[in-house]
Amino acid sequence: MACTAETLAAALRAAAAVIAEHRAELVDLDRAIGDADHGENLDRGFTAIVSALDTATPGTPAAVAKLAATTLISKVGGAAGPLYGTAFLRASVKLGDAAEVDGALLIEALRAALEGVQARGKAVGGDATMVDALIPAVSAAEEAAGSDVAAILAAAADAADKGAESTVDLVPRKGRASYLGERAKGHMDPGARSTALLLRAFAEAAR
Amino acid sequence: MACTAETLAAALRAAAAVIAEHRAELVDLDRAIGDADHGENLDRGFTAIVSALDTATPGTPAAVAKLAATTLISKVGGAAGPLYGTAFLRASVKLGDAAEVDGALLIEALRAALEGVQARGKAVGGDATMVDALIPAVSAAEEAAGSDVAAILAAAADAADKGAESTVDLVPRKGRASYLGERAKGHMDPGARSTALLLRAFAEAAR
Amino acid sequence: MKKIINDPKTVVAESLRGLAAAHADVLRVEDDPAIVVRVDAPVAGKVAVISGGGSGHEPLHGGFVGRGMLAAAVPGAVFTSPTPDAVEAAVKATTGDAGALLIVKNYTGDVLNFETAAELAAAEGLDVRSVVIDDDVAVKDSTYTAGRRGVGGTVLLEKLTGAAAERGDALDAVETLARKVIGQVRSIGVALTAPTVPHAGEPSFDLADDEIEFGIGIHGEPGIERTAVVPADELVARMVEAIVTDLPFGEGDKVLLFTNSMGGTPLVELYLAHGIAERLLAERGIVVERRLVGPYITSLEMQGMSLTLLKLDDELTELWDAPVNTPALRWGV
Amino acid sequence: MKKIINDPKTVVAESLRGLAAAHADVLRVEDDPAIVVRVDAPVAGKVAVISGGGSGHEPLHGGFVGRGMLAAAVPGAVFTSPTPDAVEAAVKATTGDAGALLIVKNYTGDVLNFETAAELAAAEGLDVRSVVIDDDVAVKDSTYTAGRRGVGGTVLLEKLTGAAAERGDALDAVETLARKVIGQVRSIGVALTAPTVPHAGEPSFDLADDEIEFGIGIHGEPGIERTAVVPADELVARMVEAIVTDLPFGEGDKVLLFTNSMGGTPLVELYLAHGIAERLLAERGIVVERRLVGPYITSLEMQGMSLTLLKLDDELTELWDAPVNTPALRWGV
Ligand SMILES: Nc1ncnc2c1ncn2[C@@H]1O[C@H](COP(=O)(O)OP(=O)(O)O)[C@@H](O)[C@H]1O
Ligand SMILES: Nc1ncnc2c1ncn2[C@@H]1O[C@H](COP(=O)(O)OP(=O)(O)O)[C@@H](O)[C@H]1O
Ligand SMILES: [Mg+2]
Ligand SMILES: [Mg+2]
Ligand SMILES: [Mg+2]
Ligand SMILES: [Mg+2]
Repeated sequence: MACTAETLAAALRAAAAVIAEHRAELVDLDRAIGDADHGENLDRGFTAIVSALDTATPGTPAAVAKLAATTLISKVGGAAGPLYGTAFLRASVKLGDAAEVDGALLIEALRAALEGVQARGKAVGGDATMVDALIPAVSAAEEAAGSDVAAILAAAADAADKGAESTVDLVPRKGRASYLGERAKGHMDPGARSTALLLRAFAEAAR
Repeated sequence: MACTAETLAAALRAAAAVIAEHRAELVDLDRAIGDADHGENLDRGFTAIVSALDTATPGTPAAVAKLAATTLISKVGGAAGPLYGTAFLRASVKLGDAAEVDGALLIEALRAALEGVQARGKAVGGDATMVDALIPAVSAAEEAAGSDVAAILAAAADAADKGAESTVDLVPRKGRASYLGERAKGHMDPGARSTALLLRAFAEAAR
Repeated sequence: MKKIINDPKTVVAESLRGLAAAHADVLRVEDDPAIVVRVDAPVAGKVAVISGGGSGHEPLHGGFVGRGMLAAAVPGAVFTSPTPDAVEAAVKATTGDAGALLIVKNYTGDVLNFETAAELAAAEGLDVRSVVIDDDVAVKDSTYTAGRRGVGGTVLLEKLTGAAAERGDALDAVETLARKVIGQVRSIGVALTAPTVPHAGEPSFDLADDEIEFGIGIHGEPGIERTAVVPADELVARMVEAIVTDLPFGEGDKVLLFTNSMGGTPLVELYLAHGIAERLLAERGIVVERRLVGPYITSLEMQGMSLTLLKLDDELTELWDAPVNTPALRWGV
Repeated sequence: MKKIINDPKTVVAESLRGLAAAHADVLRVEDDPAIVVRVDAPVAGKVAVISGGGSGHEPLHGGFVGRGMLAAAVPGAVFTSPTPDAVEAAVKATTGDAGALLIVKNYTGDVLNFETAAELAAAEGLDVRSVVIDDDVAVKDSTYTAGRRGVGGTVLLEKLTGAAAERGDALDAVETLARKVIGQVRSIGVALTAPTVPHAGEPSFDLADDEIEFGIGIHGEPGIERTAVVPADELVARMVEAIVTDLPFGEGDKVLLFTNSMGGTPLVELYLAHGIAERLLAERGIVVERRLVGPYITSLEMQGMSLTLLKLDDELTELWDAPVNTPALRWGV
């Protein structure tokens, strides 16, 4: 199975539901080491994506991703808005005018998303950010090259879960959690957690 | 035994110790239905009386009472400062230039103190104020006429205790507690309690 | 109890030291008894408007000392009326031939202590008048109580009489103005949390997380009614209703709306409440011509707010707009 | 959680409505995206100084919009940087040929969103510069962190650059001034309690009744160190030490001392702390020439305070004294 504009839109709706469901959890993670808004921010953004998809029907996967990108950029704010917005924007560029996204193109798009986040946020692996979920996710996707979209996303989601878990023991060096230094240890990074949630939602939608 | 300038000064010192000891209790009573300062106010005032007595040695009971009055007026503030100040002032006037206060004069002085408080504060019995301790105290003192100073004060203190107790069931109509109306029921008036404490301290000192 | 203090007994004196250091261009603080005095006092030929009361309501009153408002403020201990000799000292430091007006908030302690002070000052040949402000509609009339409390209206009264004194009005006129203002200003307050008096060390009352006190004063006394937390729309509607029906204020009335924080309520909430009050008054045809929004008469760190409405006419509006230069209110200079 | 609100989702919009109603003579609020704009914007021939950030820090930034300070403020959701299109809307509403200066507090979100906005505005042919303020000495340098946070110094920076823009300085000069100010302003904050973000509903951190957070920011993040409650003398001494040794500030330096309440700390405590800071600086031979005391950059209802020191010279002093007419800072008009 490959991914079309319609299936990507459906995946985004599914992701919005997951974010809404985990809103309080993400707020709580951010409350511990940040400013208690990550869940609220993403919920606002993905709710807006759903609204946007209700009124527009972009014709290509790239156009859907771009709609998500611009909506996130204009509705989320904070650090997560520009970062996730850039991720979707770079992915959209990579998707070009393909009508269907196959496994190979998906992997390229994921890699582009990661590079976009790193270009904007300057975080590297180990800084305890969403990048710590994205890096292993992209690697796992690349290792699953040749599989179908669903399998690639499942591999990425599994790796993202572990990556998010790994932030618990890290001393953050980027974003708001970095102010806490050693005191942030023992807490999962909210952005890494939301990245894992999003990839899991996409993987489930692709099954 | 009659009361001299010296014994009155000693009684005031004893009263100061009692007020200090009950500072928190009086604050708590006032916290419930007022503004949580009665104990602090009286403690400040009686501490100042002790300081004043350390530097001055008034020659007559009236002069001692007047020193207490002016100190309370200039150090206490709030409602209790002017009211207790007036009580001591009127008592002092009544004591005249007597070198010793006997039972009869004491009763007159107590009556004058009560009248002073009522003239200033316009409270009548049943308004749930210090007047509800003073009225029965003065009546009891008058009933004990013919007894010595110690016995008169003991009778007054006993009656004041009961009077203070009676304020628990009243709806206050004067002072800060009156704002609460029915909600003030179930609480003892802090000024009635302090009046009872002071009379008890004087009675003990006179034994 | 957590506070930025050294010792409950020295809070007021130390705080006044900071006030003096911060605003030496406008006021000075004299010690023993502690009073806050306009830096250029006494001002020849002008009535001295003086107020005071327990501390813990800052910026009231010390923050309103300066040109166009108070000549002096007399701070008592926290929530405790100052003593007569302190009031008298303030009168002496600021009052000349033009005389002085004492603004007394209606609390037994304040009334008694200021009364004595006025007598003392009169005995020295000074022309001193007193007015008692009692604008709190939460309190039943004085058959059952010590009478209505002086709350938010005090801030407006101090500004308006201060402006009248500054433009040179005689004492009779300033006193008449004060009585007029008192006659047409009304307030109501609510609390979400209790203040903690420093020497008491514990909150003045206990409120559950879903309760508020309606009709509170500014001294940590509980309100007239404990109710459930309600949305801001409903809360402000109740407050507006209580005030508007009291005077009453009616269609076409021009008013000053004063939305006041009790200390701990932040501006984001206060402006939200203010916006609701503006809307509700507009719905009733009451015309808000001037407004004041902020923490101006507080109760330590208590969360809550009060609303005050003053009926305006051209004279009051002009006096409100007149220049004022104090730590807490400043415009036109 | 107890707040005077209707719904966490509408807090900011409703609060802005109240701000607009209260200060219609000075500013207006535009919706969707929400921005606060000087009532007379765009002002021909003058640089537009614009700032913004998450809400919950009131009066920052909306309360500083007006003549002599900000041309516009861009309020995000509570504690959330506004989006680029909101910033762009503010630029478009206020910026003419003289260009605009964006004042960005150093937080990842603010930097990223304002960066994008500046690019968007530049693409439309507008001359827009950005400066990033990072005055919080509590944060270690950016090898280990997102860099020092922008805190109290922001208020001073907005006033000074706003005054420069008002007197007609060109964009180059206003930008140079901004960088100079950022180079010589330092701050530190402490918290006694945590704020509660409306949509979170619970305090951002838990503090025991005998604990304080030293080195906090303004978003409810815990501080760099949790310590026991200490007397104000000791607390302020630690704060002064942290600031003074950082720049460093030394004997003979002329400074502006800004003693700021985090929202829930009342003035009586704030002035007390201010007085201590004045004394400690005097002991070090540092000359306090100007001061600002009050809640100007807050963190919702959080109890706590911050100290900010700015090294002054004649130019900065003149700009500080220049007239300003905003809801929260007003003098000379
Ligand atoms: N420089 C960065 N690079 C990558 N991710 C970052 C960076 N800074 C922050 N993040 C991510 O953003 C998340 C916080 O997002 P959010 O709470 O919405 O924004 P804010 O920190 O502005 O409140 C963090 O948990 C982290 O994963
Ligand atoms: N009008 C009055 N007449 C007599 N006693 C009064 C009156 N008003 C108040 N009191 C007494 O004063 C007490 C309160 O004193 P205090 O707490 O020191 O003053 P404040 O009420 O000003 O804080 C009350 O408990 C009551 O006994
Ligand atoms: Mg966050
Ligand atoms: Mg009391
Ligand atoms: Mg009192
Ligand atoms: Mg945020």
